[in-house]
Amino acid sequence: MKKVEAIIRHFKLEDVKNALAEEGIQGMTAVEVRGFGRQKGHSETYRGTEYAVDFVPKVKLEVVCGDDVLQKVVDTILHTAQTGQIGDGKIFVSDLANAIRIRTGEMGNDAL
Amino acid sequence: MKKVEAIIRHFKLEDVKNALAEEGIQGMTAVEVRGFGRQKGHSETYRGTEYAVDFVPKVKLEVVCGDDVLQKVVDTILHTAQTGQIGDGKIFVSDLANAIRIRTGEMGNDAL
Amino acid sequence: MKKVEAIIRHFKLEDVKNALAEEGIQGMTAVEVRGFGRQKGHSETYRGTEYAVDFVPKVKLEVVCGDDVLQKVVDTILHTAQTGQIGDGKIFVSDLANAIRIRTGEMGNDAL
Amino acid sequence: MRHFSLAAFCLLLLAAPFVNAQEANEDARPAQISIPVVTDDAGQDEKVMTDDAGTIDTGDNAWILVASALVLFMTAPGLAMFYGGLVRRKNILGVLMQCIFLMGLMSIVWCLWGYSICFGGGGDGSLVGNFDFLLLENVQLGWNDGPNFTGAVVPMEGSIPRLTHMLFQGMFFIITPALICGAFAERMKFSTMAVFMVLWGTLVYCPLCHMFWDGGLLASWGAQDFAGGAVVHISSGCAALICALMIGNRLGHGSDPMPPHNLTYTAIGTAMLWFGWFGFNAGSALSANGLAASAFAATHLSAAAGTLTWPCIEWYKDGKPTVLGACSGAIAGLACITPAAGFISPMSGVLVGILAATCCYFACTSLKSRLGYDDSLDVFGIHGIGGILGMLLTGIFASRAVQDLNDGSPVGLVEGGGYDLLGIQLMAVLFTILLTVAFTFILLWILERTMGLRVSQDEEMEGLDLSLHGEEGYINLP
Amino acid sequence: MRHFSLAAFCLLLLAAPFVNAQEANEDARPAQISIPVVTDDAGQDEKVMTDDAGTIDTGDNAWILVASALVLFMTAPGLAMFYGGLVRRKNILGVLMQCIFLMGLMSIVWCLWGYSICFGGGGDGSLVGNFDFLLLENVQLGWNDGPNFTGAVVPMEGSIPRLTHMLFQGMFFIITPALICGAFAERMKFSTMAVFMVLWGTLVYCPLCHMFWDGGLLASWGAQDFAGGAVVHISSGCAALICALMIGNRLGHGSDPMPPHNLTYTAIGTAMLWFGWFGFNAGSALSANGLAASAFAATHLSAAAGTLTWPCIEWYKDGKPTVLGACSGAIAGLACITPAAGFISPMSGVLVGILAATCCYFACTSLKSRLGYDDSLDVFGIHGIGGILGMLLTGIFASRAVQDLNDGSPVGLVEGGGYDLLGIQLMAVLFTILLTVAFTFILLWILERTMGLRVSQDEEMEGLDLSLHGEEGYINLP
Amino acid sequence: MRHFSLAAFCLLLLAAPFVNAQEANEDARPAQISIPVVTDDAGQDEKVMTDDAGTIDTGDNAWILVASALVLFMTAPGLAMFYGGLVRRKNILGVLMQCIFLMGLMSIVWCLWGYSICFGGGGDGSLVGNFDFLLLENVQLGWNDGPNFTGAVVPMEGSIPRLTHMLFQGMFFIITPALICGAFAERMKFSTMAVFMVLWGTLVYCPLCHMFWDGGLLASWGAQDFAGGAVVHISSGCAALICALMIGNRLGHGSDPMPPHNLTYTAIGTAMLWFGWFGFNAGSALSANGLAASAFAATHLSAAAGTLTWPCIEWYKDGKPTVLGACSGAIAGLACITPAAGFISPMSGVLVGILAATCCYFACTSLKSRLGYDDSLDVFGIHGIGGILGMLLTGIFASRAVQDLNDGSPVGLVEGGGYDLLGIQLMAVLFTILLTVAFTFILLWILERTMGLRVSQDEEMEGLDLSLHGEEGYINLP
Ligand SMILES: Nc1ncnc2c1ncn2[C@@H]1O[C@H](COP(=O)(O)OP(=O)(O)O)[C@@H](O)[C@H]1O
Ligand SMILES: Nc1ncnc2c1ncn2[C@@H]1O[C@H](COP(=O)(O)OP(=O)(O)O)[C@@H](O)[C@H]1O
Ligand SMILES: Nc1ncnc2c1ncn2[C@@H]1O[C@H](COP(=O)(O)OP(=O)(O)O)[C@@H](O)[C@H]1O
Repeated sequence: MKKVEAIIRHFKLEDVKNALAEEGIQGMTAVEVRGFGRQKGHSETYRGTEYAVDFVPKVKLEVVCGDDVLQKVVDTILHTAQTGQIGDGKIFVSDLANAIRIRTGEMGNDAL
Repeated sequence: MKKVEAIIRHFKLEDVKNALAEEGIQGMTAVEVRGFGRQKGHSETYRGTEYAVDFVPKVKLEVVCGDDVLQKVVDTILHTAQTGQIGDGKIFVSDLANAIRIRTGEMGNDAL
Repeated sequence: MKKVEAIIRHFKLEDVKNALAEEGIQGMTAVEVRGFGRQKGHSETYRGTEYAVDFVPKVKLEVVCGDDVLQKVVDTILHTAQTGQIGDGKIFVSDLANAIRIRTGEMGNDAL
Repeated sequence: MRHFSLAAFCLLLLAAPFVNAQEANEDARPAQISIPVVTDDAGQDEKVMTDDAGTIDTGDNAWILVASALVLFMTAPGLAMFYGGLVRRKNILGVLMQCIFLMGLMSIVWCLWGYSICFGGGGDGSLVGNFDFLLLENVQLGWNDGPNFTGAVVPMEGSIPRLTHMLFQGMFFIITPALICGAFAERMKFSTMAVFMVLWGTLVYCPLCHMFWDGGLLASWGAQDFAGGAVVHISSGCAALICALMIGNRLGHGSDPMPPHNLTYTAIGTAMLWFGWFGFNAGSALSANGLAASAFAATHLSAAAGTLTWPCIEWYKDGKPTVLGACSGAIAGLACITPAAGFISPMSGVLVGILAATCCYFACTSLKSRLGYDDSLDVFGIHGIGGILGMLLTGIFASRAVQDLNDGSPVGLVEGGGYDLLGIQLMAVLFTILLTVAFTFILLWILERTMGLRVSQDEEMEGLDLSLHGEEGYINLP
Repeated sequence: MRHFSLAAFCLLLLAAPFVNAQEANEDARPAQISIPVVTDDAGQDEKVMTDDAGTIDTGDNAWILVASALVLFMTAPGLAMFYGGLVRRKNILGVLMQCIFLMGLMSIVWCLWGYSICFGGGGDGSLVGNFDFLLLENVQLGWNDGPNFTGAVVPMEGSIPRLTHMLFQGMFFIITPALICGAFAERMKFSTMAVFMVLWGTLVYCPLCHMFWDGGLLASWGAQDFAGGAVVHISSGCAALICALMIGNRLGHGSDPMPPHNLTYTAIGTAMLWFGWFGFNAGSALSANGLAASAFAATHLSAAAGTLTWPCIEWYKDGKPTVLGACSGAIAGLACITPAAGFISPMSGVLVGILAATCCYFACTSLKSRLGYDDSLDVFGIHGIGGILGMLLTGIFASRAVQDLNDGSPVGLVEGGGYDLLGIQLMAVLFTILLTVAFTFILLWILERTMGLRVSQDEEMEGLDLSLHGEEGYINLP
Repeated sequence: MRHFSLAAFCLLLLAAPFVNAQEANEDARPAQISIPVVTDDAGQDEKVMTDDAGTIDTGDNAWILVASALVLFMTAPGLAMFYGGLVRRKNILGVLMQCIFLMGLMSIVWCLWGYSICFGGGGDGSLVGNFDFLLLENVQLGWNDGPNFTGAVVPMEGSIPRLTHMLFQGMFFIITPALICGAFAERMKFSTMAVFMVLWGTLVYCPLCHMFWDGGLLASWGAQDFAGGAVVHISSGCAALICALMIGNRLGHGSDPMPPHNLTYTAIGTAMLWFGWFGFNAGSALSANGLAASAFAATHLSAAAGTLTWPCIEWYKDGKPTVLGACSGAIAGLACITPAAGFISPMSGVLVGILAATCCYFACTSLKSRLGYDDSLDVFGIHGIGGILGMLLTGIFASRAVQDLNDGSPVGLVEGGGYDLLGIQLMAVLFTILLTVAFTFILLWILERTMGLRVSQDEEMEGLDLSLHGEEGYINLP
């Protein structure tokens, strides 16, 4: 099993979610994050004091999936979340030892 | 060492935390997340425009623990967070290479 | 590739970010979290009803980096985020299978 | 489907004037003549346009109109923010909806029959008013086609149009039920709440209001309630207690933490209530005279003293003065001075505020936790206790300098007027409590068995915002 | 650089009085003598200090000053919170900025030329006022060095100083443009918005205001608009519709969810609007008389009825009454009663509120979604429709008891006055719509080709807060 | 334990009237007779009830009561939201608490001794008032048992009860200290703040107030301060500067970002301040006359001009007009017009607003960053500079048409009155600055050595909400 963590632009969340759902992904979890990267933040000025906001708001989408669908998931995110502009975000993939559905206690792929 | 990530219902957080603490777990980290899954969201209507909220608020609890107590941690969460209704959430377990306590620089299990 | 997750104090975020940036780290992601640990929370009293807040606000900083710079990243965080008081937080290191830059599709270390 | 009972009820309610309003207009003409205080209904040529300049004191009218607006301002945004900040985030809209919906509902009830039952007159010692003012008949401007005078007539109440009086009093009819909402916050069924408030307003508020303020029973005893210590605060506070007891505690009460989700709202709401309360209390002079100024000052000083006292007690006992303490103290001081504002001197208001904050502090902390009921936002602890205390302190501090109730003899206990007034006030308090408790209990008992008082467990868990109203308070999506 | 056009324009605007103000002061002296209503300009010794106690009715003046403050309160915080809560978080400051900046901008326009074009007089049937009041000449207090009288003179408007009248009416000149902002929320260029509003205010608002309220064309037809059903609500509502059509839908409209980011603000804003509306409508009596009380009551009851009706329709249709529904109903009721408040009796206000909420409900839900335009915050659906309905209902419910428009004969359709008034009202409505639509279209057409109406896609996506103002609304860093 | 000093102090303060209030009531009787303006104290039969209708102008009284409420509204919610939005989230309750607690504390000080020291009279050129009004003696309604008249007497101040005057002025006594809180936001010890404010109010505010407004020293020079440019704004602004310098910068000032945590609050607060400022300035006419209207208009136009100017400067310099800029400009315009409102014509108010926003802009940006002090919320930059500028502009723009200060001769520089007034104003400004700086410095010097000014580093880091008050502003748990 794999955990895919995709840091994407806010306004892409709905699109990505829908695309993944269409691909048969039944669950995912989103978190509000702030990202620092090549995409520069902005600077705000409050009564003359400039304040550089290096972190820009992003969403991190976590999808746990079987190894078989990993490629599909990554491709789907890649396509849907891309705008081609700096700041589109990253996809991080890592191994997962186990997944359990709390409701039923099911384990592994069944839990997803 | 293992990292246990449990996506649970909001109102279960206190219970789970207390149960884990009773089991001797001394630290954990909670994040507000929004989950998409079998548990359907709801639809809100604002002046006739319906707006489907597919993401439901959840809490993700992250507990890093030694391999020895993993089972206990998982079981505790499983029992305490369960309501038997769709949407109880998931537990994801993954390997952790290392843990360091910033205050002291201690590593591994000592850091927890 | 490694994923470094550092749970640190809020007011250390800017320092840590700057220190990491100086070390050549080009990206990172921050999340607001609430931590439970040795550092006790506080209790608030609302009209006589005491309410123990066991979770204290923290920031989780996620940095994905190549294996070569891991040590540098960990050390930097360790030094910058340390105050020596209980509650400085933890650094968790785990393996990452892959990283992809959404904008370009680049993989692995190139994606960072 | 299952809320249909109320939906139907509401529509019915709304439809009523559709049928009657024109009748009212028709009927109004002959009836108007019998109004004792019409403006210039003699000594004028026929076909004169409304000219009320002679009798309306524009200063008084301006003041009471403003005061009416201020009292409405108390319910929302004032109380709405005050209460809204105290609940959990998932129930914030539930609270706001109760306040705003009640602003609509109670106003309609008021113009249909409420004002008449309260202020219709009825003679010395009567229990309710008569029906002279149903549908605002004899209240709204009328047209007179009589032999002596043809033209518009403005029914008067003292130096202000009766319409102004109706408006001002109508705002009290909104905030009193809204106050009760604090007791069953986060768990009450919305439909039942609406029906309960219509009935409670009619059966509890209106009689009390009449008995105190329209020459009814309690007035004939000599009981004094300047701006609603009994009519508004004791009644809502006691009703709240009964509500809390009958609807039961919130799920997780006592075990789960339920801290206020937004104390900034509570603090802002407090300031707005304080601001609006000037209309409430000083407006109750029904004139922009010296009495209004005195009531205004007493109100302000009592609030100020309360604001200091509560957090100082906390400071002494727990080591930290809290914002919620300061806010609670202010409201306690304001509730407590309400019945007294126009009878006692401003400096006595300082004492009232200190006593109010002290008593309410202990009611909200020791008493409540000992008894274990879940009066969620402390309506009883603050308004009930504050109102009772204020009614009694009126008997103690009342001064003939402010209102000469005794033909020049001393009035309150302190200035040497003896225990008379205090005794009457005590009786009036007991009467108010009894009446309120009895009717509230009966109403809730019936409603529990018919509509049900409480939302389902799932709905309560999900929060009223989503389960009852299908909306969220804060949506931080981009 | 590309905003320079407006920057320059604004600075110019601001510089104008610098040049002219002193002239005005100079010129004012001789001109002042010709003002018909100066205070005590005869029968006094020379060198008398301003003594206006004889003519100013302090009660009226107090009331209208308060009403002016209340109407300003409607724009911000009222409307600012109401609208601000409805947009997405990234645009909240954009909304607040529009409201607050317009408070500045329109006030300056008003004192420079707006008031004069509106209320400068101009004779029966005129289209705009003349320039007697430019730069507040003959409005501000003046100094008279004439042969009969030396001293300060207070230009009067009835029983209040003309300054008070100018202030009160000036607040309407702020909120009307601010209302339009709801149509193009989340995507309008700020500089264009500012220029558009100055032009729109001058070319649409001022003539309409003059024609209805300063003895102009529509007044000479006999059209009645008590507090701005046409002047404020139809004009802003129709302008909003044209704006929404010409600027186009928001990116993602129809596909992306765009729920209100903070309904608590919307609810609080609604209550504040309700509160302020008392100044708006009851203040329009320009006196603290019985008419003011009647307008106040009609306003309150219409709002109340609207607050009940809209959520009850939702309840019946969708199963849940919503907070936004209650708020929308209140605003619909308030907008609709605006033209009628001082002509119909309060009980008729209940009916007006019910009809308003019903019609606006369908306009905002069925109609809008069918036609597909993105009037983002439903300015047309609520203010446009509400205003039109209210103007017509005035013809139906107007009662001689409230204002005796017909020398003692019945006025509105219901009390037997026939279709006359209704017909005139219909004509006036059509005239208002036509004029507004035409001018708004022309202005936007020109501005689109010169300054551009809309921010870039990137800016819209980033949100106006950051892209236009370089700030964020909520920063939750520690 | 370590806060015990204040706790004790506060309780003592609160206990004081307990002991004295009754005495006051007793003493009041004989003293009351000597009040020059008692109502109808002759020509009436014995045992007459309070009848003040003859002398109180209800319109004036209504207006000043409303104005009092408005000025309180300025402190909270107005200033509380304005300031609260500007701090970091962890200190929001600290700000709200200061405002609300001061509403309590200063009001009590005011009724005990403040009003007397300010307005007790004392003869031409006096520095403080005498003690005639201690504990509101001769201010509250009194009872007269004299030979000619038995009944209640209403001490008067012009056409309004002295109680109304006391209330109105008392609200200024609250907001002035509250303004200072912006300077030491996010780091001041709460107990020290409370003690400091009591002392500062007594030793700085009261004498200044007396010297300007109760025929004291500065009044005898001929210095003019209509509504508090010096008394309120220069005093608070300069005190703020000293506070900022003596308490030192916030931890991380200059290095860590400290953006406003909630600009929506700041914007809403601004609008509320604007609204309340009408009471502040126009209420200072102490009557609902033409002067009130003129002051109201000048206030509004100055605020409007400031609202435009500040963001336009930003637009020109930095490319983006900001919301905080518009808000700051509005407040600068309002602070600056305060001393001038009742002396200059409304059109001059436009110029005042432009100049105010321009000067304050540079004070808050260039000046402050160059000097490096941490006047956290720019109290000096806006209120100090604005107040000084306004006092001087009064000397320039004052017009006899508004207030005929010179028996019919021109007054201000512009209308040809020469440099006289300007010179006096300058002297008064210097005097105010000196007095304020000296006393503020001494007080803080002492308090630093006794109670300590600043919270500990840990407390500051944790935020005042938790460390001082044990509460959080926003709790978003379910
Ligand atoms: N090394 C990293 N570790 C964790 N998150 C990262 C890392 N690099 C980038 N990110 C996240 O990805 C986001 C986009 O990265 P950025 O460099 O701005 O653009 P791009 O991916 O298009 O080059 C950042 O805002 C940050 O949240
Ligand atoms: N594949 C997944 N990856 C990440 N998170 C998931 C995944 N599936 C479910 N979740 C999380 O678990 C929560 C509960 O899942 P859901 O399918 O609604 O109920 P259940 O676990 O009872 O079947 C979701 O809201 C989501 O946050
Ligand atoms: N086992 C754990 N798993 C996940 N997070 C943890 C764990 N232990 C501690 N943390 C996080 O680290 C933070 C600091 O830990 P704490 O025990 O308070 O201090 P210290 O690290 O100095 O001993 C906690 O608030 C929590 O967020």
